[in-house]
Amino acid sequence: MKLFEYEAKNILANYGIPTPKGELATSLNQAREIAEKLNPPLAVKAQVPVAGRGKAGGILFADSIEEVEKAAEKLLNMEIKGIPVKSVWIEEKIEIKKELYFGITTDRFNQSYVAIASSVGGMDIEEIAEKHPEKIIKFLISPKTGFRSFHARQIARKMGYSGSQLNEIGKIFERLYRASMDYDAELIEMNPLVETTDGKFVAADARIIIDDNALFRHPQYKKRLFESESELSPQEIEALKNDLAYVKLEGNIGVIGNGAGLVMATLDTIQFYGGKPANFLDVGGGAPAEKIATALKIVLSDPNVEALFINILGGITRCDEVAKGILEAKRKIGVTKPMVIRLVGTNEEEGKRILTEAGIPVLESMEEAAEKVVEISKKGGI
Amino acid sequence: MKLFEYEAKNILANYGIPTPKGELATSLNQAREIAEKLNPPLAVKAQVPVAGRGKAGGILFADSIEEVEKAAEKLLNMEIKGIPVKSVWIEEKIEIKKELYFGITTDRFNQSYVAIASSVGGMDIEEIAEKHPEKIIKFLISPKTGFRSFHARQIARKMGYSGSQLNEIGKIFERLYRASMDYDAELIEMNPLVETTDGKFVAADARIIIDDNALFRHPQYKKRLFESESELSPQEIEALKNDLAYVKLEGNIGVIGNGAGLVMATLDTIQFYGGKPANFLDVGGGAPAEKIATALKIVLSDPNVEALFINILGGITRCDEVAKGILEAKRKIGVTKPMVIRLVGTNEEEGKRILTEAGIPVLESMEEAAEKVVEISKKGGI
Amino acid sequence: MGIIIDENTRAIVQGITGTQGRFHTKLMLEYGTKIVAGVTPGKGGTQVHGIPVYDTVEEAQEKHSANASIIFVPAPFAAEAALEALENGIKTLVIITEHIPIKDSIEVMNYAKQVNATIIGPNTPGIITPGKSKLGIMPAHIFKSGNIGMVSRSGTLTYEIAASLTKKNLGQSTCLGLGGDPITGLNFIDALKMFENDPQTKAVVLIGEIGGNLEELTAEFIVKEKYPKPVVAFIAGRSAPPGKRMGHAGAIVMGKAGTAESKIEALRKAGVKVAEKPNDVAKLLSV
Amino acid sequence: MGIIIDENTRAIVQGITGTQGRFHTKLMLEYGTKIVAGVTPGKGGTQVHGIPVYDTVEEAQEKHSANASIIFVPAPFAAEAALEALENGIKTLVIITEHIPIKDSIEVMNYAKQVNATIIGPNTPGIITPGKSKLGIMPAHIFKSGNIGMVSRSGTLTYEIAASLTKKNLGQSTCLGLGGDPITGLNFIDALKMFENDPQTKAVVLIGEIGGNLEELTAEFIVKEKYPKPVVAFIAGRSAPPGKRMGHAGAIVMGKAGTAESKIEALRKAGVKVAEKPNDVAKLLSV
Repeated sequence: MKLFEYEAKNILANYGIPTPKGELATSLNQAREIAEKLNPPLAVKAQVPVAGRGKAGGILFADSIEEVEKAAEKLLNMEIKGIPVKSVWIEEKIEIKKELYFGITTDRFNQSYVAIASSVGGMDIEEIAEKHPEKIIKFLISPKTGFRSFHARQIARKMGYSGSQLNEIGKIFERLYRASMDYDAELIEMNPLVETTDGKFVAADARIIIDDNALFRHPQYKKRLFESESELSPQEIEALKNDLAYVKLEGNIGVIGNGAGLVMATLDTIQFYGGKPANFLDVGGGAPAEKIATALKIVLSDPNVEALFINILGGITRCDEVAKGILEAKRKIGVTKPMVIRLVGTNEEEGKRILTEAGIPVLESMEEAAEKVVEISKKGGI
Repeated sequence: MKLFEYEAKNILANYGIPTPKGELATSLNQAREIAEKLNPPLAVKAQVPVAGRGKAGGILFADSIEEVEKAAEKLLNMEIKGIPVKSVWIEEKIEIKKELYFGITTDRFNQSYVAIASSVGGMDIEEIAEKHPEKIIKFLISPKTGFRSFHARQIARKMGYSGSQLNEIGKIFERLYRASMDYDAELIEMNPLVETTDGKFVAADARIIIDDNALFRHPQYKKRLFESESELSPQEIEALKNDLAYVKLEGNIGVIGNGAGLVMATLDTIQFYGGKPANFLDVGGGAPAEKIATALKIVLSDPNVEALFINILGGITRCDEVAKGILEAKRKIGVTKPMVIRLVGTNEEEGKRILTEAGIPVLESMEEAAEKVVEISKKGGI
Repeated sequence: MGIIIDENTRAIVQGITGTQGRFHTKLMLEYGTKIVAGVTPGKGGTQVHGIPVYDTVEEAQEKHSANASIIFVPAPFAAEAALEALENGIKTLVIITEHIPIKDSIEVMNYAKQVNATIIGPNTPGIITPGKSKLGIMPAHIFKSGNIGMVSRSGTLTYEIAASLTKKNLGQSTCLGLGGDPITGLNFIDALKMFENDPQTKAVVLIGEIGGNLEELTAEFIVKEKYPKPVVAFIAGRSAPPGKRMGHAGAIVMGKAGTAESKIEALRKAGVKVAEKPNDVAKLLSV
Repeated sequence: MGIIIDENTRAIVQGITGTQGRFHTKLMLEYGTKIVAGVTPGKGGTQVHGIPVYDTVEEAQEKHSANASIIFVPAPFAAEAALEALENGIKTLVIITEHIPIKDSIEVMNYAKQVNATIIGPNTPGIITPGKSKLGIMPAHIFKSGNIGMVSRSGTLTYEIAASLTKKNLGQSTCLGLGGDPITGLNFIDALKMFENDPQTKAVVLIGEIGGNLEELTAEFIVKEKYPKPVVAFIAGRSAPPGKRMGHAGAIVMGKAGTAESKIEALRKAGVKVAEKPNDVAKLLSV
């Protein structure tokens, strides 16, 4: 779950990491009041949980209260990557001597957290990483000791710092790690972390993504998970609420399957035969009938869908439950689009019996089924 | 630093450990108000930071508001082991089926924390431990994993619990461990931990001693360290404030030395020669002149002192600083009692020179010096 | 032979009293897996399908000396369950549970390394050595003993491919799912090394998917170690739109890795045959 | 010979720029100890008594490859300093700092066990192998090379006894202080084992004090292992009033141990000669 910049900055500030002085505004009035308290020049930054905001014009600068109002008005009426801006963060501009980068994320291969640092930060950090990998410091964090103050200083030294600057930036790294652990962050980063003209360090921008699987330990965020995901389509929100993995795509074949890999392979196979999937929907393992019915409802609520492909290979998922779910959906929402169903695995016989008795044919081969649904979709779903 | 029972119970409650419903009263009015809110029978418990309060009559029981008032009045006018009772904790009595014990402390030899549990708890737990060691479960906590929920359940099983009781008491153990780590407890214990007649568990009494060396991480307690140590003599408080280790004894020879072992051996040697030490005072390592002067002031403020023995063997402590401190004390407070000074080690020559020039003789042998000071003390300090 | 589990595997089931634990214990018993005990805190003294249930792994071990465990415990408690098994001497763990917090998984994997234990999962369908033992939730009838080793990042896609191999009479030595959670125990390279040392295994099927850089690292390994057995791969996600990467840090850690193209290219360069569709795997094995 | 440190010991000083670090670096250099570098975060690039100072142990190690460290870092940061040294390959640590929180010390000792490092202290005067090397704050002139091993829980009391031995021409192989903090690295038993293997050491002096049960456990060890070298002990605190014990748990862990009587009795039963006064140790050694 992505936190907003203002949330991330407030967390960093609570851990003693210097951040620019600033406040959040959701209205022009508030923006003015905040601007009166701060020293210009100010930055006005759209609060949206997506990256690339700067390049999309979501950050404006202002030298006066009037300019702040103008900037806030502009941003609060703006959409960034389809997401309406509901609040702006107004903060004092900092005198930048140098832009640095520091972040912590997971390293799957090494089964640990990894700290990434660079003495060249800012918007183009990925590009730098690619062209000048020697400028990037990767520090694997041993789960035995965690990330300690001396690790932070080792990194600071490799970034070229010494003396009191080494201690100061080291403290910032260490505190960021503590915030990262306490908040179960799967990503935490300061980009840029700014070295100011007077040699201090300030986290000019901050980003935190909380591990969704750990949200049960952070009820304050879990609560607003659905509220804040304003970038999601109605189908995606509905899926999220029902613990289904749904991604909208551009085609006309609705797809439901169990297991991300199988669903992906289903999309690949549809594409192989020249068809276009309308979505990715993984019901996960062991879905009961109701969940299958909900999945059908979500997929069919997309008006582009002209045919449906249900591809189930039951392991922990039981074919009889899937069959019951399909019938339930038919009964409740009245499925009118053609369906191609492929059903094998746990309780396969019972599942097939239920569907066959209800007059719904069932296939056994995924390729055959994919070919068939593509054919139907090309005829416009008839 | 010992916490009061009410502080310990509030901490436990914050960690979700069941404790009897109760509140703290410092006056009769308060006691009445609290009694009105609670369901009798009630227990009224003197809040003093010493063990053995129960046997000293510091716990009374009451069946009515009037009895609570009477009990509070009695306790608030009482001293326990020389400490005036300034507050009482009033709580609902619990229906005891069985008294258990659970605590966590350090195991020096194994360099780890150790959990101690017994299905026979209460006031005589030490006696039980001695006579029936098989009733005591000692569980070494591995620093690699800490104390986990399954360790708690392993202990619960060995205490004879199963089913939902095993889970419930296991949770209590685990939570106590978390409290213990978060508060840097060198001892945390529930004695008794009560199994109630309806099969639940309640921490009927709780004790927490915070590691003094970790108080810098717990400023809320560090602040009131001096205020609350009401059991200490004025000399002991003064010593604590000046980071000196002082223990008052019954004799007439004031002792100052550096290093606990050396000071103890000094006391032993004084006793060996038939003298009686008035105190233990360790100035610690590397004491500067002012600290030595303060030490002298503290020792001399005890009216029983008739002679002084300063025994310094300088390592990290510098003899010249000690000499300067002695002169400073002489100048400022005017030392009139006879002093025997033994001074060897780091910067010994300079120290001796300073004292000798000021007309104060210095000895080199501890035994000789001890013999001499005992002799002086027996003449009544003349 | 086969790898990790065989007829000598004696397993406990942690979380045996839950719906999934109970259901799959039955299926595993039916398959012939030696399930010797179950553990669910608070349910000690009961039985599930005739298998005794204990409150702690410690007690189960005192009485049954198992050498493996399969974990169905809910995510918030699964890491504790894994640590409990490891601390009580169990060296093979299959963690079925999905959605375990990253921080918890990292702790488990680190502890497992220290005690030289093998962890499959979390969020895995498990492992099966056909005809000998199954510690997992896969439908058993689609597998058949033979000499193809299978290792996969995906659950159901593995069944898809295993079934198609079985249909063409290409039996399997051992099939295992690495697990779909962000942090898992075994990876492709570990599995390839084990299959290399297994005389029964003549070829390996590797089933990857988009995201992460495990497939690319595996391709590097195959080249560097001159991996001696034939490897056939399928990578799911060719049709996926470019994924969202996890911040700058994620992008830096991954570099260009992560897309199906990147993985397929790396594997092909390493001499691995990569199938276009799941069903094509069998064909490529037969060549 | 002697134990733990000798002329091949190459040490860094952590916290070299503080008053104590600076002062004792000078004394150690004068004694002939090979101090190769100092570390104080933020003071890298400076020098102390001609010794280069670095910001991190990592950098000091890159340039000087030390094999020991002596730590003068203030208590809140001392455990971090110890971990830094251990992680950078240093296997002998002398922690002079006193009052380190118990929780921190436990972590350090656990890590040291994992990497097979030797820790002396915290709150120790250090260690000296007379004539060869000194990593500590003890006044050097009271020691003299010879064949008595000394191990002590007390700082200044060690000097007292060492000086009296030296005066009677009883030189020392190595003298070390275990440290006065609640949790320390080496204990009496570890030291006795090392002295047993040191051909230079002919007899051992053990200086204990009231509190804890280390002396009692050591007595058990001497009996059980039939310790082959003569041991003479002094226990401080005979005149101490009965101490306050740490709660019920402390009492249970300790049993009856902890008083001077308990310790003296246990040691005497184990065949150890126990001195009445510090000065009597020399006499008992000469017998």
